Amino acid sequence: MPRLSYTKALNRALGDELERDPAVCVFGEDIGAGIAQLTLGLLSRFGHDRVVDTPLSEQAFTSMATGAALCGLRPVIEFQIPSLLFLTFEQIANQAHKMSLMTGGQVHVPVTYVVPGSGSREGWAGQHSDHPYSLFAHVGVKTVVPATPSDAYGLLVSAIRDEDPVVVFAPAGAMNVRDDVDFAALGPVPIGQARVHRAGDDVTVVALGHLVHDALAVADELDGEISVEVFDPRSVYPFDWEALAGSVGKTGRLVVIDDSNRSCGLGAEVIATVCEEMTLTAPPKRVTRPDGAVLPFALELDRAVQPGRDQLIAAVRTVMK
Amino acid sequence: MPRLSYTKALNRALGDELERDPAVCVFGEDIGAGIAQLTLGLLSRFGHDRVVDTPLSEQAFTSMATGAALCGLRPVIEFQIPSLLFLTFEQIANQAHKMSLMTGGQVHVPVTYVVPGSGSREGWAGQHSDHPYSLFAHVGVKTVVPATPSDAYGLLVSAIRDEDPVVVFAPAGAMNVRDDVDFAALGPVPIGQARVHRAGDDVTVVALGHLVHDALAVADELDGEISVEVFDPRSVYPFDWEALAGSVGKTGRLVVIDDSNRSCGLGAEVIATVCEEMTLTAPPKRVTRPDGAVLPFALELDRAVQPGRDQLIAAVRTVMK
Amino acid sequence: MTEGLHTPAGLYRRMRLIRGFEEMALRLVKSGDIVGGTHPYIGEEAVAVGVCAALADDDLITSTHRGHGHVLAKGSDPARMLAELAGRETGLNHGRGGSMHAADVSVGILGANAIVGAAAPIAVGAAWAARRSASGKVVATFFGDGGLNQGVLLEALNLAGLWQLPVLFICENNGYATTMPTRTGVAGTAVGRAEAFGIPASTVDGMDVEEVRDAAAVAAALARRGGGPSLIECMTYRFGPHHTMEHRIKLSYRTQEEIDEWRTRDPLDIQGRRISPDVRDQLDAEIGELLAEAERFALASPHPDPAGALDYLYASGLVPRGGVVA
Amino acid sequence: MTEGLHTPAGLYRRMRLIRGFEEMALRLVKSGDIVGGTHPYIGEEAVAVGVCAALADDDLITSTHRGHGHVLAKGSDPARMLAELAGRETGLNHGRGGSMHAADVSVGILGANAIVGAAAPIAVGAAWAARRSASGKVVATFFGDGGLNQGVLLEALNLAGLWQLPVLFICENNGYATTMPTRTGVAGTAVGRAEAFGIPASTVDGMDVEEVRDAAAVAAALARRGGGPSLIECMTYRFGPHHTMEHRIKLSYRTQEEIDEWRTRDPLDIQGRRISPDVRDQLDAEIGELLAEAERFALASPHPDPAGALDYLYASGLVPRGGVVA
Ligand SMILES: Cc1ncc(C[n+]2csc(CCOP(=O)(O)OP(=O)(O)O)c2C)c(N)n1
Ligand SMILES: Cc1ncc(C[n+]2csc(CCOP(=O)(O)OP(=O)(O)O)c2C)c(N)n1
Ligand SMILES: [Mg+2]
Ligand SMILES: [Mg+2]
Repeated sequence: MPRLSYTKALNRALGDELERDPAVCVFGEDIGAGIAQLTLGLLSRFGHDRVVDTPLSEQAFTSMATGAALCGLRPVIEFQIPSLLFLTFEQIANQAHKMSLMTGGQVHVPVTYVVPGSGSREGWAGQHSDHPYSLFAHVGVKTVVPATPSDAYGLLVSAIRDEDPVVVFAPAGAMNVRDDVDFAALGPVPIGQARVHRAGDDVTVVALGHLVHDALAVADELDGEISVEVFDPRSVYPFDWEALAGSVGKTGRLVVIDDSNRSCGLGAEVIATVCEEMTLTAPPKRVTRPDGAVLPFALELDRAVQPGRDQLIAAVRTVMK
Repeated sequence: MPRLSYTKALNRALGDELERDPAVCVFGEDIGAGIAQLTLGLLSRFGHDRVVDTPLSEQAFTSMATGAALCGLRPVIEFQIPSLLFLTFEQIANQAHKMSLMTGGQVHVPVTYVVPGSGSREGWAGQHSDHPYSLFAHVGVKTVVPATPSDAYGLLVSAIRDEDPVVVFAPAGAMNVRDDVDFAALGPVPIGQARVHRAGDDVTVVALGHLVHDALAVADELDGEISVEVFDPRSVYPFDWEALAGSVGKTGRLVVIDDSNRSCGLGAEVIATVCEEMTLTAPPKRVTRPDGAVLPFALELDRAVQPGRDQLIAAVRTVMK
Repeated sequence: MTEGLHTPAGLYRRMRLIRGFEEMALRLVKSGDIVGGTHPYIGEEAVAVGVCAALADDDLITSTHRGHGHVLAKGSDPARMLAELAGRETGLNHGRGGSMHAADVSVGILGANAIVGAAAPIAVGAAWAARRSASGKVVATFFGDGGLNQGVLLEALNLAGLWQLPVLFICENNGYATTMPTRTGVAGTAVGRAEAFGIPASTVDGMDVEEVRDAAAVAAALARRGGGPSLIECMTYRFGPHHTMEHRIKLSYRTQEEIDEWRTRDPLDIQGRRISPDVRDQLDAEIGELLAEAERFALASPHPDPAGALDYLYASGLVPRGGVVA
Repeated sequence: MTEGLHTPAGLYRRMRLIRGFEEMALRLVKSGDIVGGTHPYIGEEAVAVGVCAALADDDLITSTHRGHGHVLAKGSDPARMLAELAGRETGLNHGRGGSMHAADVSVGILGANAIVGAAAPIAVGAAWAARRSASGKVVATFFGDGGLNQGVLLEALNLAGLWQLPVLFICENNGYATTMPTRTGVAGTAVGRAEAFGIPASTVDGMDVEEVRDAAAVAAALARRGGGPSLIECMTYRFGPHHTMEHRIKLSYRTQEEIDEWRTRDPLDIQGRRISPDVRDQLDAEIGELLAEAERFALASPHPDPAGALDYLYASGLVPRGGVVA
């Protein structure tokens, strides 16, 4: 089977959707040149009416996408860096997200926001290393964080076809992942549907994005000693609680590894919901970024702040005690 | 003892700090006129150099406060509506919050952001009814939500004196609260220190801001049947985990009532931390706004989306089963 | 041209409708039938009506926190509009929007925005879509003098200027952003700002509906033939408070003389003088009846069912988890 | 006037320092000693040095993602600057900031900002504080042509214009925002934008350090005597890539001819011609040694201890919870 990289998968998904639906268009900085690779080759294929290089006015072009969506288009926005989601939080959380309810259903806003290279890029420091997906889960904007090339393809396609705003985080740490892929089988992956990458009996490890690969490595490492189920929600919001109940119902133990800041992050939500509604045989554990984390520049500091395999192993061992 | 209203307490705290420290200054819209009451009378007392009416440029004046803070001032910003925190999320979360670490401690940013009238104001609809304190807990900006006049006084004073950025939410639902107050005893309330409003043995109810008063009413109502401890963290971040451990260690049961959206809100964090680190004798419960909530305009809908007493009573009864 | 706004009498009638509607709303705020208050448009009617008179029925607008005038000028049903303000299921937004968000997409209103300046880039996006589909539609976006200081609005001017999009930026300069006089908030001028982005701009008497209409017609024609955006600054005045809650606190940001002075230039009188007294009386009576009927309709309409509080939250039909999970 | 920038030779020397530093940084990016890459300032040296030459030592600046030139021009120690880029504990920011945030508050640099346009309002706030304390300080804020399109920067122009604050808005127009030519991103002009906010503005040859300095001196004098802000658009060019990672993908947003053309106007040569060849050689040699020493210092410096990863996060000393709580 051919190998497909995560980056190419996103590029292919976007190209396929532009091809399929003339309402799809793309806004972003330097997307004509395709410097983030997401849009490579798309300007020459689809032209300036579909692939629009924007000035550095993220707030205006984010709401511009909303306006275009109100008129029947399905815009996709590329943000060069994750913290541009802070800059445009008003436009996404307070405008695009709220319009359907506030108008009593008169309009909807099918816009997709993609961040190729979310989380740490190693050495990009405090303002370029955020992973703010939990913020969108909190305000209730649909949010996906694919871990593999086929999920990247499928979730981007679903995001574009969705009638509501959707944020797609493509973690920098996953963008070099390659997979054997049957191109004919590539297709939409439903938003809100989890994926169990590896079945296990002893403990459920919830992991997202690039951390899925760390969780899989840890599961391998612990193989024989502890049987780890690697549960990838794929969507942060809506979350596939039903599937998680199935997994936790089997294992009775839970560890979440989450590249958010600790307080009020996805890890908190997963543990809270499980503890309210499901039954565990041992206290759960989170492995996250610290509270209030700002990623320091120096590599050893940058890494020290991110959740990692050793911490995950320790957490899994603790819940197994 | 004299009665002090919540609003007057905030106004008094700000006046006292302006009086005490010439570095304190205030920026905001219509603050000369004092239309939000927070700044009533302060312009005439302190002049245009200390109380600055700003144009509708929230992003610029928020970072302007950062710049002034870097030069030794201690600016206070008033935001007329809670969703202006979305608009200025970049300036607070990505600029003010990060500067100290990013400069390796060369600077600090003692700015206070106050929202008089956070949460629902009843009938102000989707874009004026947010209660986004959990967002700031997630990014790690210090955040307080006082419930009473003396706490409003004391927490605003502490926020202004703090060396870091602090967001102060003054819930619309608490601003009419009045208290008997010994003016001489008014003083700073440490950020990060909880307050037990009512001791109890059976269940800890964590409540914040205006919901403290609902929790107290519920505790009254259940008196004789169930002994409810009303635990008010006062600060969302940093959270007083030690005090909570004391309370939960006694009661063994936990309900959180939280005016945030459910997913990744304060309620989730409280439950997650308790379940990881403390011991409960029954599964905990949250009473929150729904996932992704946007407050609809009509009063019966607005109220239906907010956490309330009946739900709290039901939750307390459930954890007591 | 928006239906009903072809004649001097038609212009007068629509302004009278807005005036009467706003007075009725004030009354219903006092009686408690409208919760949360309103930002009255009284005094500024010529702006909304003048601009909409220059638009075609299928042209688009975006509105503001002070939006009732825009919504009625563009042709929404006053009865459903009032039902919206009263939070009824029959309201334009099924009671979900209220005063600051009442909008009627079916007549080309792409929402009313409670965040100052926020609608401008939405209008730019709609204009981009219109240009792309060669629909010939133009988009008018209303905002106040205070909105001139919002970064996103200035960014929107740049995009519209750069791409020559069919947008009419309508600045309702009523002299104040709440309590702040325009001159203490705006360095330079509205016109100068637009021109800095390559956008032709002019200032008109916002109390004269025909003058507003004529300027808007020129701008709309320019936009429609691909000539790009314009900005029109309409000098106007709100006769009443910023918001109905303003009286709760003693404010002295403007003098009684100033208010009286502007009241001598009431847009209804300016236009009223252009039609015969008989016609004027007849129109006033007509509007009176129409509004009485609107009030009956609105107040007799059912309140929404709390069980549907989160209806319309997700267009895809996603049902959010409730705030309590049993 | 910033120390060392009083003479033609001083100006040349500082530009040579920046050039040499940037070339060294490129080498260290290749070698892996600098992680994350840099935004080279090569070609734009005259802007930073010219502006800082017009500032007093205790005047303030804010810097950008392409900030090395500003930081060195204002007088930071190149050795500690390089140590910062190499992520060492001896760095200006103790290795916490890196290329995009390296700053030295002790010489008046209020941070380098990785978010385009974000520093402008910070500078305005510093200028407000300076005016309030009657310190006589002025604040220069650097930004690119791309920054002209950020709403917050436009808002900052309004505040500075309105309140007549002592700010120098220095627009480094290097023709591109990454791959976007200025003319396709900016409707109107930089100068026109400033003027729209009542701010006097001019365009200067950003390759000629003395021309930049003279314009900045006029602006600084105006600001210092209470005459308010100015904007100076410096026409310049980056000889290298937007970022050192640019080569990873084939880009063709500018032609080799254009680059060659601008290289004939190398700011070092323009200023170099104003001093004797002997002096120039001597300065070049001096800088070479100084940079070699800086490199030795930086690369011999210790890496930060991972245990201190969250040091400095809270000035109050709050210790955040870790990512794993045992
Ligand atoms: C971005 C933003 N800032 C502040 C507010 C609060 N607010 C509502 S209306 C208003 C004044 C608006 O003035 P202007 O734009 O001139 O419109 P006008 O009310 O005069 O019609 C303010 C400050 C808001 N809704 N949005
Ligand atoms: C607000 C924002 N948008 C996008 C980026 C990503 N980015 C970094 S530099 C840059 C181009 C900046 O162009 P300009 O302002 O002209 O400065 P130059 O790089 O040319 O010096 C972009 C798009 C950013 N850092 N901040
Ligand atoms: Mg106004
Ligand atoms: Mg540039």
